[in-house]
Amino acid sequence: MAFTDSEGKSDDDSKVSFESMMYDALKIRLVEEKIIEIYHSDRIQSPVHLSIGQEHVAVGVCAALRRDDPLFGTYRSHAFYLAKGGDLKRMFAELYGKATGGAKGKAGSMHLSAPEVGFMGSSAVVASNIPHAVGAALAARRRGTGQIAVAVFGDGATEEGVFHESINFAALHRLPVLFLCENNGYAVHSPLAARQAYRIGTLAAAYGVPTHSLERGHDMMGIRDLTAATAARVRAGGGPEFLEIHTCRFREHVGPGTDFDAGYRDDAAMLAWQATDPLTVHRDLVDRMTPALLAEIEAAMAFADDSPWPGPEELLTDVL
Amino acid sequence: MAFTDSEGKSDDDSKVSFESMMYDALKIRLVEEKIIEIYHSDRIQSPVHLSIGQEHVAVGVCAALRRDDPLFGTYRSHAFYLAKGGDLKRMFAELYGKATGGAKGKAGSMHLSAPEVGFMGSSAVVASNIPHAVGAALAARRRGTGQIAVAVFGDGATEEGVFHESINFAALHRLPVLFLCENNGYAVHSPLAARQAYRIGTLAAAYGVPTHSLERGHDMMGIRDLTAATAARVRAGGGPEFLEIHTCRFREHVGPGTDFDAGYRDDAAMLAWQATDPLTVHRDLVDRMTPALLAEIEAAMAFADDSPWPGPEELLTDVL
Amino acid sequence: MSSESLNTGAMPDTLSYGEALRLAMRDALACRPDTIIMGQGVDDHKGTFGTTLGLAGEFGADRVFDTPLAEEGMTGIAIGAALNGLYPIMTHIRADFVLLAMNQIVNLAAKYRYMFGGCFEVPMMIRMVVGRSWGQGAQHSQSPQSLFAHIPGLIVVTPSSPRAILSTYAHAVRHVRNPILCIEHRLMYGLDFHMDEEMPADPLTSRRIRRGRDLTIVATSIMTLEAQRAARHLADFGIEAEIIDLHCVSHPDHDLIMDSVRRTGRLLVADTSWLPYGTAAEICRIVAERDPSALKAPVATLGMAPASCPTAKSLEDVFYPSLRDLVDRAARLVRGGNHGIPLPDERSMADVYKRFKGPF
Amino acid sequence: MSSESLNTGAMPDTLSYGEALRLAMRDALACRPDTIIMGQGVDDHKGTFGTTLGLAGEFGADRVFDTPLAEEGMTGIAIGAALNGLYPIMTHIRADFVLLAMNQIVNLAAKYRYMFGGCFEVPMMIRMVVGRSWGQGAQHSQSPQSLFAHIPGLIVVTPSSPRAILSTYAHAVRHVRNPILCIEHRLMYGLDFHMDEEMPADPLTSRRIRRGRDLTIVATSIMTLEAQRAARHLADFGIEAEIIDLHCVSHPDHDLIMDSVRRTGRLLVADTSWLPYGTAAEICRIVAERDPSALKAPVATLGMAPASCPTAKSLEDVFYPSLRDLVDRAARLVRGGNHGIPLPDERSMADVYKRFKGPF
Ligand SMILES: Cc1ncc(C[n+]2csc(CCOP(=O)(O)OP(=O)(O)O)c2C)c(N)n1
Ligand SMILES: Cc1ncc(C[n+]2csc(CCOP(=O)(O)OP(=O)(O)O)c2C)c(N)n1
Ligand SMILES: [Mg+2]
Ligand SMILES: [Mg+2]
Repeated sequence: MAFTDSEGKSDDDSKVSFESMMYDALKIRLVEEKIIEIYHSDRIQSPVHLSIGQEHVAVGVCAALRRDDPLFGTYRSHAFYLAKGGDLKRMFAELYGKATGGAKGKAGSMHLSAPEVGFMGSSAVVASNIPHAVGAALAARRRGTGQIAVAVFGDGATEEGVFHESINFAALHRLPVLFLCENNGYAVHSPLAARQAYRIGTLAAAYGVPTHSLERGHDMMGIRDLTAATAARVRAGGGPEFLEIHTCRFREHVGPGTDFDAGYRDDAAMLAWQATDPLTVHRDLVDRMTPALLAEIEAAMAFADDSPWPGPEELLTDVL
Repeated sequence: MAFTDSEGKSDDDSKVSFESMMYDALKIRLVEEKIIEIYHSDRIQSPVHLSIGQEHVAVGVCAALRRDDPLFGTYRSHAFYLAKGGDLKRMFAELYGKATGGAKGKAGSMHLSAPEVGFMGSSAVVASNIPHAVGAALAARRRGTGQIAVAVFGDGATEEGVFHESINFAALHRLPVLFLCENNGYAVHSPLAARQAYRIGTLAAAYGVPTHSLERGHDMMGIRDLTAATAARVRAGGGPEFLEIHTCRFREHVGPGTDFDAGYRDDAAMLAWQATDPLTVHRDLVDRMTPALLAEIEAAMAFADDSPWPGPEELLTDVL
Repeated sequence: MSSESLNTGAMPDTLSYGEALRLAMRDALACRPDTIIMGQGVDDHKGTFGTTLGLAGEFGADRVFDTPLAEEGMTGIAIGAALNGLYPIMTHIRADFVLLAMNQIVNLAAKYRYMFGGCFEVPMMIRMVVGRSWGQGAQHSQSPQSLFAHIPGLIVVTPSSPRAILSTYAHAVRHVRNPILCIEHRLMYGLDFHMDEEMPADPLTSRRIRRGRDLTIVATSIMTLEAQRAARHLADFGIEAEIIDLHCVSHPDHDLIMDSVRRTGRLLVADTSWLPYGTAAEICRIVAERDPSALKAPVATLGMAPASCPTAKSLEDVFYPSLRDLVDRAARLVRGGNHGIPLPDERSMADVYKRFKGPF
Repeated sequence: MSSESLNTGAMPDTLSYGEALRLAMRDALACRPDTIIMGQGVDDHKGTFGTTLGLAGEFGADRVFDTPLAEEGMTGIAIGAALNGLYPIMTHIRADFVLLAMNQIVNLAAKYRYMFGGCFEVPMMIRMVVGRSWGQGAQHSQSPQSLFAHIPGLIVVTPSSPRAILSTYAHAVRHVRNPILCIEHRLMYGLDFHMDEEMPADPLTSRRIRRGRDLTIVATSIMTLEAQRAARHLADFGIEAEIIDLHCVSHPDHDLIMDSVRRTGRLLVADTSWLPYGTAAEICRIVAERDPSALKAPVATLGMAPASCPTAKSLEDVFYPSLRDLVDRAARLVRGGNHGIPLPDERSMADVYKRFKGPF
C-alpha cells in the first residue's frame, strides 16, 4: 500500500482509523457514482450537486466531531450527510422522493437532514446556513450541552454579507463554532479571482478568529487531526475557529456529468488532485471494501424503490 | 490664535484654507444649535440626528472633493449636506416640511439631498448607502467622468453584511470609491466593544484596500490633506481606499438633547474632545464669523417659515 | 384572555400597550429558562421603548442582550438557536429593517419545518415596530404584514391592545412551534387601555370587538382603534358598525368575517399598509371566494396612499386615512353619497394619540 | 408589440421564450451605451439559461459581467450605478435569491425617486427566474410578484410570451425611469411561440388574449398558457373562456378586468404563487371595490397549495394546480358541480412543457 499522506504516521487508537475513514469516503464515492449511473433513469428527479473529489473533507472533519455536534450543510451535502452518520436507506428514499426518506420526500438531494446524528439540515440558499451554526452554538453554551456547532460552506459563501455578520457575532461572544470552508476554487463556473478581493483566511483572521488553511484536502488523517485539535479548543471555550480546506470538485457544479470541455477550467488541476486521491491511490483497500459497500447501496436503492411515494395527504402536513 | 492642530503649518494656496473650513464648520455648528433652540417649537416635526462634534470630518473631507464627486450620506447628514455645498434655505425648508425644500418636504432631516453639488441622498437604513457609492463609481469609470464616489457611514454600519459585499466588489474591480467611516464609538447607545470583534481598519485592509486611520477627527487640515492625497490616488485609478476618522458625537443619538446622564457613556471623553475642538479653541475666529452666519441662518429660517406646505396635490407625484 | 397564568402578578385595571409588551417579555423570560431576547439596544436605558427595560438586570445579560447591526445574520442566529433548544425573541425598532432579514425569515424560518418533513421546528418570535408620524418618512413607517402573511409557515399578528398582546405572546411562547411575527404599532405604545376585553381561548385568530348591524369594519393594528372611534361617531347618527379586529393576519377567521358580512351586507377594510396586494385585498378574496352576493355594495378600503410615506406633516396627514375618511366612507357605504352625517374634525390620528412626539 | 424598432434584426415567425430574452438583452445593450448586465454567471458558457450567451464577447466584459455572491450588495451597486447614469440589468437564476436584496429593492430602489421629491430616478431592471419541477423544492420555486407589487414605486411584470418580453423589455430600457422587476418562468424558456400576438402600445398593462362570453380567467406568467389550454378544452364542450394576461401585476388594467367580468359574470384567477395576499387577492379587491354585483358566482382561485414547495414529484404534482383542476374549476363556475365535462388527463404541467428536465 502506498501511503501518500499523513496516513503513514502512527495512529492514536482513540481516533477514527484511516481504514475506517477510507471506508466512509469510498461509501460516499460509490453512492455518488451510483447516482450518476442511474440519473438518466429519472428515479432521482431533482438537481444533484455531487461531492466527488471532496468526500475526504467531510470524512476527515466528521471523524473528529461528536455525534451530537450540530452541523449545518448546503445543497452539496451527500458527503456530510453520510460522514456524519446519516442513514443510507433514508437518503436514497429521500433522493427518490419517497415517503420513507428522511424528510418524507419533501426535501430531496438539496435539503438532506438527519437530526439523530446532528446533521441539522441543508440549505440551498448560499451561506444561509452559516448563522444557524452560530445560533446553535449560542444555544449549546447557554444549555451547557458541550456541543460545538459546525457551519459547512463553500468559498463562494464567504462573499455573502451574512458570513461576515455571523463570524463577527461568533467571535464577539466567543461561541463554540467551527467554520468550515470547502474551498474548491469555484462558485458554479466562476473562479475565485472573479469574485474575491480577499484571501479567505486573512478575512477570517481579521475577526480575531484563529484560521487554519489546509492545502491538501485529500489528506483525511491531516484533516481529522487538525479538526480534532481545533474542535478541542473550541469545545473548551476558546472561541470560534476557522478551517479552510482546499479541495477539488471533479464533476460539474450540478448534475451527473463532467464539464471540462466547457472551457471555464481545464482538467489539469483535477488530474493532479486525482493522482493523490486516496480513493485512487489505495486501490487494494478500495477493491477490498467495494463489494460490501455496493451491496449496501443496492439494498438502500431497493428499499427506496420499494417505498411508496408520499400521498396527497402529506401535502399539508408539517406546515404549522 | 492658538493653533492646536496642523492648521499651523503653511498652507498650499490651491487648497481650501483653514479659515474657510472654519467658516463651514461653524456654519454647521450654528445651524444645528439653532435646530436645538427651535426644536421645542415643533417647526421641525421629524427626528434629527445631530452632527455636533463631528462637523470637522465633513468639512475636512469635502474640502478635498470635487463638487461633482457623488457622495452618499446617512440620516446624520446635516454636516455633509452643508459641507458639500448644499443650499441652506432649501435645507431649512426641507426640515420644516415645506414645498421649497430640496425634496419638496418629502424627505426631511433624515433624507437630505442636493444632487446639484453631488450630494446624492441620505438613507436612514444603516449601511444601505454604501453600495450606492460603489455603483456610482462603477458608472463614473464606465462613463469616464473622472469622479470618485464617496460612501459616508458610521462605525456601526461596518457590521452590516452589505458593507462587506460592497467593499469586496469595489476592491475587486478597483473602483474609484472612497469609503469614509466616521467612527464615533457608538451605534445609538452601544459601544464598539459590544458589537465588533474586529478593528475596522484591519477588516478593510483584509480586502486589500489601503486604509488610513485618523485619531484626531477635529483636525480639519489633517483630514483635508489626507483626503486630498487619498482622493488623488483613487481618482488616478489606484482603486478604492478607506478612511476611518475617529470623532465624537456631543449630543444624544437622535434628538436635540444630551444624554450623558443615561449612563452608557460619561462625558469625560467628550470634554477632552471639546478641549481640542477648533470651534472652541478659535474663539476669536468664531466670534468674527458668527454674526454673518447667524444672519444667513435667520434668513434661511425666515425663508422656510414663509414657504408653503406641500399641498395634497403633491402626495402622488414622483412615484412613477 | 387565554387561560395561561402569566408570570406578571396581579393585573391592573388599565395598562398601556408598551407596559403590556414589557409584561409579555418578562413573562416569556420567566416562564421558560430557554427564552432569550436579542436585539439592538434591548439592554440600554431606553430598553426598546421601555418594553425590555430592566430585563437584562433581572434575568441576566446572557438572556437579554444587545446585538451588532446585522439583521439577516442575527435572524439566522436566532433560527439556529431555536433549532438547538432556545426560544429566541428578536426585536426591531422599525419593521422596515426587517426587510434586511427577509431571506432568513422567508427562505429559512418559514420553511425549515416543512422542508425537512417535520424533523425540525423553529419556535421563535420576531417583534417589529411600525413607525408613524413625527416625520418617520419613507424608511421608518412601513407595515409589512402582507409580505409575511403571503408565506406559508409564518404566523403574523398585529395586536391592537394590551389584552391582545398578553394573551397572544404568552400563548406563542408556550405553545407555538413556528416563527411568529408580531407587528406592533408605535403610536399605541403610550396609550392606556381598559383590561376588560374578552380574548378567545386561542388568540391566533380574529375577533369581533363591536357588534353592529349596518356595516362590517375589518381592521388591523391601530386601525382597530380608529374603527372604534368612527363607530362611536356613527352611532350618534344611527349607524351601527360591527368591528372585527383581524389580529392574526396570516390566519384570519374566515367564518367570523363572512358571517358578519352576510348580516351587514357592507364591508369596509381599514389597514395600516398599502391596499394593493395587502390586507384589503386578502379580505376581499375571502368574501369573493365565499359569497360575494352577500355584499349589498362595493367594498370600501382604506390604507396608505399609493406612494412612499412623505415626511412633511401636511403630506403625511393625507397619506394616512383620517378618522374623517373612515366615517365618511362608512357613512357612504350605508347611506350613499349624501349621507348627511357631519364629519369629525381631527385631521390626523397622530394628533389624537398625542403622547407620541419625537424625537423617535 | 410596441412601435420600437428593436436592435434584433428581422423577426422570425416563431421564437422561444429564452431566445426572446436573449434578443431583449442584446437590444438593451445595443440601444443604449450605458446599459450593463450584471449577475452571477452572465458571462459563463451557460449564459443565464442562454439569455446572456455571447453578449460579453459582443459588447465587452465591462458591460456584461459576473458578480460575487452578494445579492443585497450588488443590488445596491446597481442602484448607485443607475443614480450616476447607467442602466443596469441584474439577473438572478432564481427569484428566491432576490429575497436577499429585499432591503435595497423596497427601502431604496422603490423609494429613491419619491423620497427625494423627484431629484433622482433609478432606471434599472431586475430579472429573476421562477423555478418549477424537477425537484426545485422549497427554496428554488417561489414566485414573489405580490411581495414587490405591494410596494409603490416598483413595476412588476410576469411576461408569458416572447412578444410580451420583447415589447416590455424594449419599452422599459428606453422609457421607464423606475426599477422594473421581471419575473420570468423557467418552464417557458424552452417553449416556442408564434409571433403573431398583438401587444398594446404601452406594454406595462394587462391584455386580453382570448375572447369569450362564459367566464373570465385572469392569469399570470405560465398560468396564461395553462388558461389557454384549458380554454381550448372547454371550448370543445361549449364553454368560452375570456383570458386576460395580467402581465403588469403591479399596474393591472382595472377597466379591462372589470369590463370582462361584467360581461361574463364569472371570474377565475390563476396565479403562480400562493393565494393569500397574492394576485388572486388583488384581483378580488379590484372587483369587490368596483362592482361585486357583476359576479354571478363566487370567484374561483388557483395557485400553489398553502405550504412550501415539496421536492417529491408526487407532492409537487398536487402542490401546483393542474390543467385538470383549471378545467374543473372553470366548468364548475359556469355549469355547477355536475358540469359533465370530461377532464383532460395530464397530471402535471411540468410533464407537458417537457423540454425542461434537470439538472437545473
Ligand atoms: C443566495 C444564493 N445566490 C445564488 C445561488 C446560486 N448558487 C447555487 S450554488 C452557487 C455557488 C456556490 O459556490 P460555493 O459557495 O463555492 O460552493 P460550491 O458549490 O463550490 O460547493 C450559486 C451561486 C444560491 N443558491 N443562493
Ligand atoms: C438596518 C438598520 N438597522 C437599525 C437601524 C436603527 N439605527 C439607526 S442609527 C443606528 C446606529 C448606527 O450607528 P453608526 O453606524 O455608528 O452611526 P452613528 O449614528 O454613530 O453616526 C441604528 C442602529 C437602522 N436605521 N437601520
Ligand atoms: Mg466553491
Ligand atoms: Mg457610530
